[in-house]
Amino acid sequence: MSLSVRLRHDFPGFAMDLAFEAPPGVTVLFGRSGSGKSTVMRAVAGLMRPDGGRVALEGRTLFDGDRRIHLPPHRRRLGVIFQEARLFPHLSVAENLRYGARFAPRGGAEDTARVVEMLGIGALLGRRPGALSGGEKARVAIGRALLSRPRMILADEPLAALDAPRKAEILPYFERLRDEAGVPVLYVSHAAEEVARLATTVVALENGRVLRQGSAAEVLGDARVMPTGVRSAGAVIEAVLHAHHPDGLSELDAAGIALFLPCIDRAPGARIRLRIAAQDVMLATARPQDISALNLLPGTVAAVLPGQGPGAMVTVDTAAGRILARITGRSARALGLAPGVPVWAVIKSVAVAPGGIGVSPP
Amino acid sequence: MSLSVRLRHDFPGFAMDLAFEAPPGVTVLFGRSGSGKSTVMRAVAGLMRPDGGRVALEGRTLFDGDRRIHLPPHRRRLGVIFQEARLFPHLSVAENLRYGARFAPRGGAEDTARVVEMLGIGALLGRRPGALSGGEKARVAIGRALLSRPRMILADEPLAALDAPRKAEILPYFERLRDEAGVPVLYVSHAAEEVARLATTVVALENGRVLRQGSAAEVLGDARVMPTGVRSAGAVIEAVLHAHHPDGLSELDAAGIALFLPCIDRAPGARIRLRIAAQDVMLATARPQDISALNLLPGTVAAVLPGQGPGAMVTVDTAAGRILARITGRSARALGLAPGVPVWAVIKSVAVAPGGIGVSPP
Amino acid sequence: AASLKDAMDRIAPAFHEATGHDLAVSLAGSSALARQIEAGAPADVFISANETWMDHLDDAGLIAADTRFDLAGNALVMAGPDGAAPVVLDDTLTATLGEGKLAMALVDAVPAGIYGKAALSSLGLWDAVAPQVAQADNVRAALALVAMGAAPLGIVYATDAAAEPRVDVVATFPADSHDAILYPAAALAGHEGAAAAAFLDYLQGDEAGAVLTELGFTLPQ
Amino acid sequence: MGWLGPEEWAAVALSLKVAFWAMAASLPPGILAAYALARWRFPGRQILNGLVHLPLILPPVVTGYLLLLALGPQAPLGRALESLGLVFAFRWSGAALAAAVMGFPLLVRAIRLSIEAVDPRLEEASATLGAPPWAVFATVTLPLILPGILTGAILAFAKAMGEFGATITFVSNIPGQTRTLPSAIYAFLQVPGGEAAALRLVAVSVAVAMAALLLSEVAGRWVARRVAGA
Amino acid sequence: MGWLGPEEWAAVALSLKVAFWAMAASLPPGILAAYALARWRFPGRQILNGLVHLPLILPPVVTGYLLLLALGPQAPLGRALESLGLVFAFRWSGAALAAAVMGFPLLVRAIRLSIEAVDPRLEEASATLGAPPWAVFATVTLPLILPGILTGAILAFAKAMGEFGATITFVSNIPGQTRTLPSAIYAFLQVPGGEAAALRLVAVSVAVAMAALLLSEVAGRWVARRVAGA
Ligand SMILES: Nc1ncnc2c1ncn2[C@@H]1O[C@H](COP(=O)(O)OP(=O)(O)OP(=O)(O)O)[C@@H](O)[C@H]1O
Ligand SMILES: Nc1ncnc2c1ncn2[C@@H]1O[C@H](COP(=O)(O)OP(=O)(O)OP(=O)(O)O)[C@@H](O)[C@H]1O
Ligand SMILES: [Mg+2]
Ligand SMILES: [Mg+2]
Repeated sequence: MSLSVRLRHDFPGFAMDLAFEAPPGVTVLFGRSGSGKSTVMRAVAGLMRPDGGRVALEGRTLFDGDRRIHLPPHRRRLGVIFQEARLFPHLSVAENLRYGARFAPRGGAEDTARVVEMLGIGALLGRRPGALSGGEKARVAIGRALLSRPRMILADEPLAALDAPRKAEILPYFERLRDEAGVPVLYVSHAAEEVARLATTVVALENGRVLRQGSAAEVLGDARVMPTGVRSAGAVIEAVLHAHHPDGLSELDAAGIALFLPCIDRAPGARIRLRIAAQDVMLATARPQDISALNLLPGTVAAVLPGQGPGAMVTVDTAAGRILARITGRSARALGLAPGVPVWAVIKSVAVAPGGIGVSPP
Repeated sequence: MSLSVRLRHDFPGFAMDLAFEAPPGVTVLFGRSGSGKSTVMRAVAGLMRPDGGRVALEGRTLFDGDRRIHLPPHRRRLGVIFQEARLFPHLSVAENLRYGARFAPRGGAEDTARVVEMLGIGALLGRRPGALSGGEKARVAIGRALLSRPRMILADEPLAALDAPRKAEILPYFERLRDEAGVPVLYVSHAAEEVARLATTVVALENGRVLRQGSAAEVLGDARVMPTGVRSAGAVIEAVLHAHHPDGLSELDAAGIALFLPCIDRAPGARIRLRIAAQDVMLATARPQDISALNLLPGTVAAVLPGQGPGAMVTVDTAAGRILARITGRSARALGLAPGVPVWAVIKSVAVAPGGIGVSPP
Repeated sequence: AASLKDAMDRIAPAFHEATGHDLAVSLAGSSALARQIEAGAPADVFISANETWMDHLDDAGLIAADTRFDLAGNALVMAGPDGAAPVVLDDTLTATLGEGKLAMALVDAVPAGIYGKAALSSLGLWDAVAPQVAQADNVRAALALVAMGAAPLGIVYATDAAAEPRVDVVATFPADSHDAILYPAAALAGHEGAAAAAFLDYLQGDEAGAVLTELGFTLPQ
Repeated sequence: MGWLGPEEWAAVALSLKVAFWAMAASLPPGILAAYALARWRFPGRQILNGLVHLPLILPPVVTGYLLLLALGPQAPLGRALESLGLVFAFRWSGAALAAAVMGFPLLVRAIRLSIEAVDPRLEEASATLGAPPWAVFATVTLPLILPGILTGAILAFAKAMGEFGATITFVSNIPGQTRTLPSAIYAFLQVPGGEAAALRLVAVSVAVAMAALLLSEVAGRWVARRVAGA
Repeated sequence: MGWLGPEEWAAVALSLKVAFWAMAASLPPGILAAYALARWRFPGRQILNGLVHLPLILPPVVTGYLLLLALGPQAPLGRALESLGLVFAFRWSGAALAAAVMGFPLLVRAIRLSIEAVDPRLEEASATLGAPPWAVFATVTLPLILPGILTGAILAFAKAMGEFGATITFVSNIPGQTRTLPSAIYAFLQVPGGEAAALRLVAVSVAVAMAALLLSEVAGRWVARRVAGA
C-alpha cells in the first residue's frame, strides 16, 4: 500500500507545487503553520480539485489533472481526521462513531469497544457533540475515522487538543495500525516526539514545497534539516528488546551495546526504535563514573557543526548507529571535540521520552 | 488585579465544584481533557450562568449566585481566546483584529502592528477567515483578543495548533503581558513547558475539582502532583542573569551557583526563572569530569520517592533551591542515594527547554 | 360593478368630451365597493350589479335621496361551446350535461348565481342539477369555464355570452323565471355635487343608452 | 357543533384535508427544487427559479386560469393524467393542487435558505466516511435542514388554509367537494349581512391554523435542539 | 410603448412603486419581529407569532376588509393616522400597506429561519470583545442573516407584485392611484375578450418580477460568499 502524490495548486498568495511518495507505514507531514499540510490532505481526500498533478494509492489513480480523473471522496474511502473535529451535531457520539460502518464493505471490522476504550469515550456515547469538551470532540473524531474501515488514514493533528497521558494512550494505536493492520497513514503533526515515534517516512514541507523527504532517521537525524526548530533534531536508532528486568527496566541490545530504558511493553525479541533527542545526549571524553545515567555508548565524533547560537551539533558514530548530540560550543571546545575524537555518549534512561519509543515498522 | 473564583455547576454526568484564587500574573489551568477547564473559562467570561458560586475580579463582583448578580459578558471586558478560533467569517482578518477596539475605552492602545508582526499574520490581513489554515486562524484569534484591550485575558489552549518556533515567538508576548502590562491571564494548557514558563499560579483540575493549587514552583515541583503525567514534573528555580558571554552563553547566578544557558535575551540583572524538568537532571555522587554538561550543582538528597514503575523521583536541596531529578530506581540503589547523601546535579545547558526559560513574574 | 368595465371604458371618454368632467372609475365587485362606501370611500356615484347592495346602502342612508335609478337590465342565458346545439330547459338538462359541470356564479352570493338558481328552481330543475353545479366566484369566471371547455354549459348574462366568441347561447331563461336583472345607479349621500349629477344625467341619456344596448344590455323603461 | 352548520363543518374538514395534502404532497418536490436551486448549476436554473416563484408573482386568479388551461378536462395534460386516474378538475384534489402550487414558492424558499446555511464541511466529512451523495443528503443535509422544512411546511399549510383565488378559479366552489373555508367565507361576504357568518368561519380557520402553528413551534424547538447538537 | 397603453404603463409604474415600498417598509419591523420570535421569550410571543401569520391564513379579502375596518376614513385609527398625515384609504400607500401586510409572514419567516441558524458562538465571541447586545446584532447577527433578509425581501416584493384580493378590498381599483397590475389584470378579465390584454399585463408583471429575482440571485451569491468567509 503506497501513496504517490504530485500536486500543483495556486491560492491567491500561496502556491503549492510538490511531490512525494508515501511508502507503507506512517508518513508524517511536518511543517510550519500555513506550509500546506491540510491542503495536501484535502487534495488526497478528494475534497478539493487541485489545478494539476496526480494522486495514486496502490497504483489506483485517485486524481489525475491531465487525464481529468477525479474520484469523488466517498469512492476513495480514506478515513480523514480533520483538524477541527467536524462531528455531526445531530447524531449522538455513538451514532457518529457508527456512521462510517454503514458505507464500508463488510468484514475487517474494527473492534468498536476497543477503540472506545482506548479513546476513553465510553461515558460519552449517549451525548451530542455540543455537550463535549474540545479534547473529547477530538477523540470522537479519531474514533469515527478509525471505525469507518478506511483504506488509508489521513490524520490532521489528531492529538493536538489532548493531554500527554491521553496522547500516550492513543499513539500506540496508530503504531498498531501501521504495523499490524497495514493501513497506511498520512499524519500531520507539529510534535517532534509524535513524528519520531510514528514516522516511517517524513515529508518536511515549507511554503507549499517539499523541503526534505526520507525515513524518519534520515530527516530527523539530519542536523541541517530541522523544519520545526532545533528541538526536533535527534537520532533514531534501532534496537532489539533483550530482556525485562525485575526493577522495571527493559534492556535493549543496540548492535551489541546494552541500553536500559523504562519498561517497554513488548515481548523480548521485538525490534524497537528509539528517538534520542539531540539535546538529551551528553558527551564525555572519559567514561563517567558514579553517575545516575545508565546508558553509556562509546563512539567517535564524526562531525561538529556549530550552530548560529551558542550550540553545536555533534554527530557521533557508535556501534548502535549515528547519534546526534546538541551541546554548547563551549563544551565542544573544552572537551576538544573534533572528528575522530573518541567519546562517550551519556543518555539517561528516563530522558528518552515515552512518546519517542515505539515499535519499529516492519 | 486578582481574580477570585468559586463555582458550582452540574452538567448531566459532570459535576463541577471548585474554588481558586488567581493572583496577578498568569494562572494556568492544568488538567486532563474533560476536567472542566473550558467550563471555568466560560463561567468567568459570563458565557454561562453557573448553578452557584461567585466570580470577582479585583473585588468587583462579576457573578454571584446568591445575590443573583450576573454581569453580561460585554461589561466584563475579558479578552477570550477560545479553544476553537471563532473568527467572524464575514469580516477580513484586519477587521477581525480591529473588532474589539471599537468597544474598548480609548487609550492603553495595544500596538496593532507589533501584534501582527509577532503573530506573523501580516500577509493575511486582507483575507477572510475561510481562506486561512488552522494555525493561522488560531493566531488571528489570539490577536483579536489581545487587541481588544481587555481587563484580563482568558486563553484556552491558544498555542495548541502552532508549531514550536511559532510558539516560541508568541510565548514571550504573554510573559510581557504578565510582567509589564499587568494584565492578568487565565491560561489553559496541556503543555508542561508552557505552564512552567508562564505560570505564576498553577491550578490543577481533575474532574471538575481543584486537585492542587499553588505557585508554579510548588505545584510542578511537587513530586506527587503530576496532573498530566510524569513528564510534567520538574523544579522551577529562580536566578539572576549575571552576564552574557561572547560564545553565546548566558551566565546566571542561582544563589551563588553559576549556571550556563543558551543566550537569554534580557539585560544582565534580570531575574530569570528556569524550569528544570526532572528527567533532564542526572545525579552523580562524585563531581563528573570531562563531560559536556556545563552545570553542576552540589546538593544533598532530601528525599527519594520510588515511582510505580522503574523510576524514582529524587529531591535534591541545592543552594539554588530544591531540584527534582527523575532517575531509575536501579541508579538510585547503585549510587546509594538516601536522604542526607551529598550529590551533584548535572544539567546540560541545552536541555533546558527554550519554552522553559522565562522572566520571573515581578 | 366590474361587469360594466366595457361600458364604462366607452362612456368615460364620451362623458368627458360632453361635459368636461373627468371620471375615475373604480372597478371591483359590488360587495367590495359597497363595503368601501360604508367605510367612507370618497366616491360620488355607485353602480351596482344587483339591487341588494344598493338596497343595503340605501337602508344605511348612504344613498342621496331620489338619485337612484335603474341604469340597465340584462337577460340570463345558458351558454355552451361555440356551435353547440340549442338546449331545452327541461328534464333533459342533466342528460345534456352528462358527467360535466354546470358553471354558475356562486348561487347564494353572486347576483348571476342567485338569479340562475332562482330560474332553475322555478323551472323545477334545481334539485336535479344542483350536484353538478360548479360555482365560480363571479359570472365571468363561470363564462370562462365554458369558454375553455372545462364545463359544457354555464349560466351567464346575455351580455357576457354575446361578447365571448368561444361560446354560443344555447338557451335563454324566461324573464319571469327570476327576478328582474337590474343595474341600479345612484349618487352617494354627501356627494351630490354638480359632477355627480351631470354623470347620472349622462348615464340616463341616449348616448350612454346606445353604448349599453350595443353591448347587449337592455334598457329599462 | 352548535354554531356551525353541517355544511360549514364540511368546509372545515375539507380545508384541513386540502391543506394537509397540499403541504404533504409539495414537500418532496419542494425539497428537490430547493436542493437543485441551492446546489446545482445547470442550464435553465434561473428558469426553474422563476417558475417556482411564479405563483407568488401572478394574481391568484391567473394561476387558477393557468391550472385550468393545463389540467382542465379538455386540456391534453389533464386528459393524460385522467387516464392515469389522476383527476384534478372540480375535485378536492384540484383544490389541494392549487393550494400546493400557491404555497410552493414559500416552501422552496424556506428550504433553500436552510440548505444554503448547511456547513459544507460536515457534508465533506460524511463523504470521506464513504457516504455517496444521496446518503450525504439523507443522513447529514436532510436532518440539518429540518428547521427549514418545518418552516416551509407550516407556511405551505397556512397558505393552503387561506388560499382562495386560484382554488375557486381552478376547481370552482362545489359544496362538500371544493368548497374550502376561504371559498365559504368569500361567499358569505358577497351578501349584505353575511359578515357574522363569515366571521364565524374566519374564527374556525384561524383557530385551526394557530393550532398548527403552535404544533410547529413545539416541533421546531425539538428540531433546533437536535441540530444544535446539545 | 407600443403594446401597452398609458393606463397600463401607469399600472406598471404603480405596481413597482407599491411593491418596492411594501418591501422596504416591512423590512425593519420584519427584522424586529423575526428577532423577537427567534430569540426572546416573552408573554404573548405566541400571539405575536399568530398575528404575523394571520394574513397568510385569512383569505385576502378578509385581510383587506379588516384593513378597511381598521384604517378606513371612518375608523378611529384611520383618522388618528390621518391627523399625522398618514392616509392609507384609497391611496397608493394603502395598496403598499396591504401588500406589505400580505407579504409580512413570508418576510418574517425567512429572516427568523436565518436568525435561528446563526452560530451563537460567534455572538458570544462578539460579546466577550465588548460588544453590547445591539452591537452584537449590528455587527455579527445582521451581516450573517443577510441571506435570509434577501430571501425575505424578494418574497415580499414578489408577493406585492401579485397581491390582489386584499388590495382591491382595502383601496379599491382606481386607475393611477390604486390600480396595480393585478387589479388591472382583474379588470381585464371581467370583460369578455379581455384575456389578451390581461396576458400582456401578466407578461409585464412576470418580466419585472423575474428581473428582481435575478438581481436577488446575484446579490445572494455575493452575500453567500461573504458569509461563508472565503
Ligand atoms: N453542555 C454540556 N452538557 C453535558 N456535559 C457537558 C456540557 N458541556 C461540557 N460538558 C462536560 O463537562 C466536562 C468539562 O468540559 P470542559 O469543556 O470544561 O473540559 P476541558 O477541561 O476544557 O477539556 P478539553 O481539554 O478536552 O477541552 C466534560 O466532561 C464535558 O463532557
Ligand atoms: N481558500 C484559500 N484561499 C487562499 N489561501 C488559502 C486558502 N486555503 C488555504 N490557503 C492558504 O494556503 C496555505 C496552506 O494552508 P494549509 O491549511 O494547507 O496550511 P497548514 O500547513 O495545514 O497550516 P496549519 O498548521 O496552520 O493548519 C496557508 O497559507 C493558507 O493561508
Ligand atoms: Mg492545517
Ligand atoms: Mg476545553
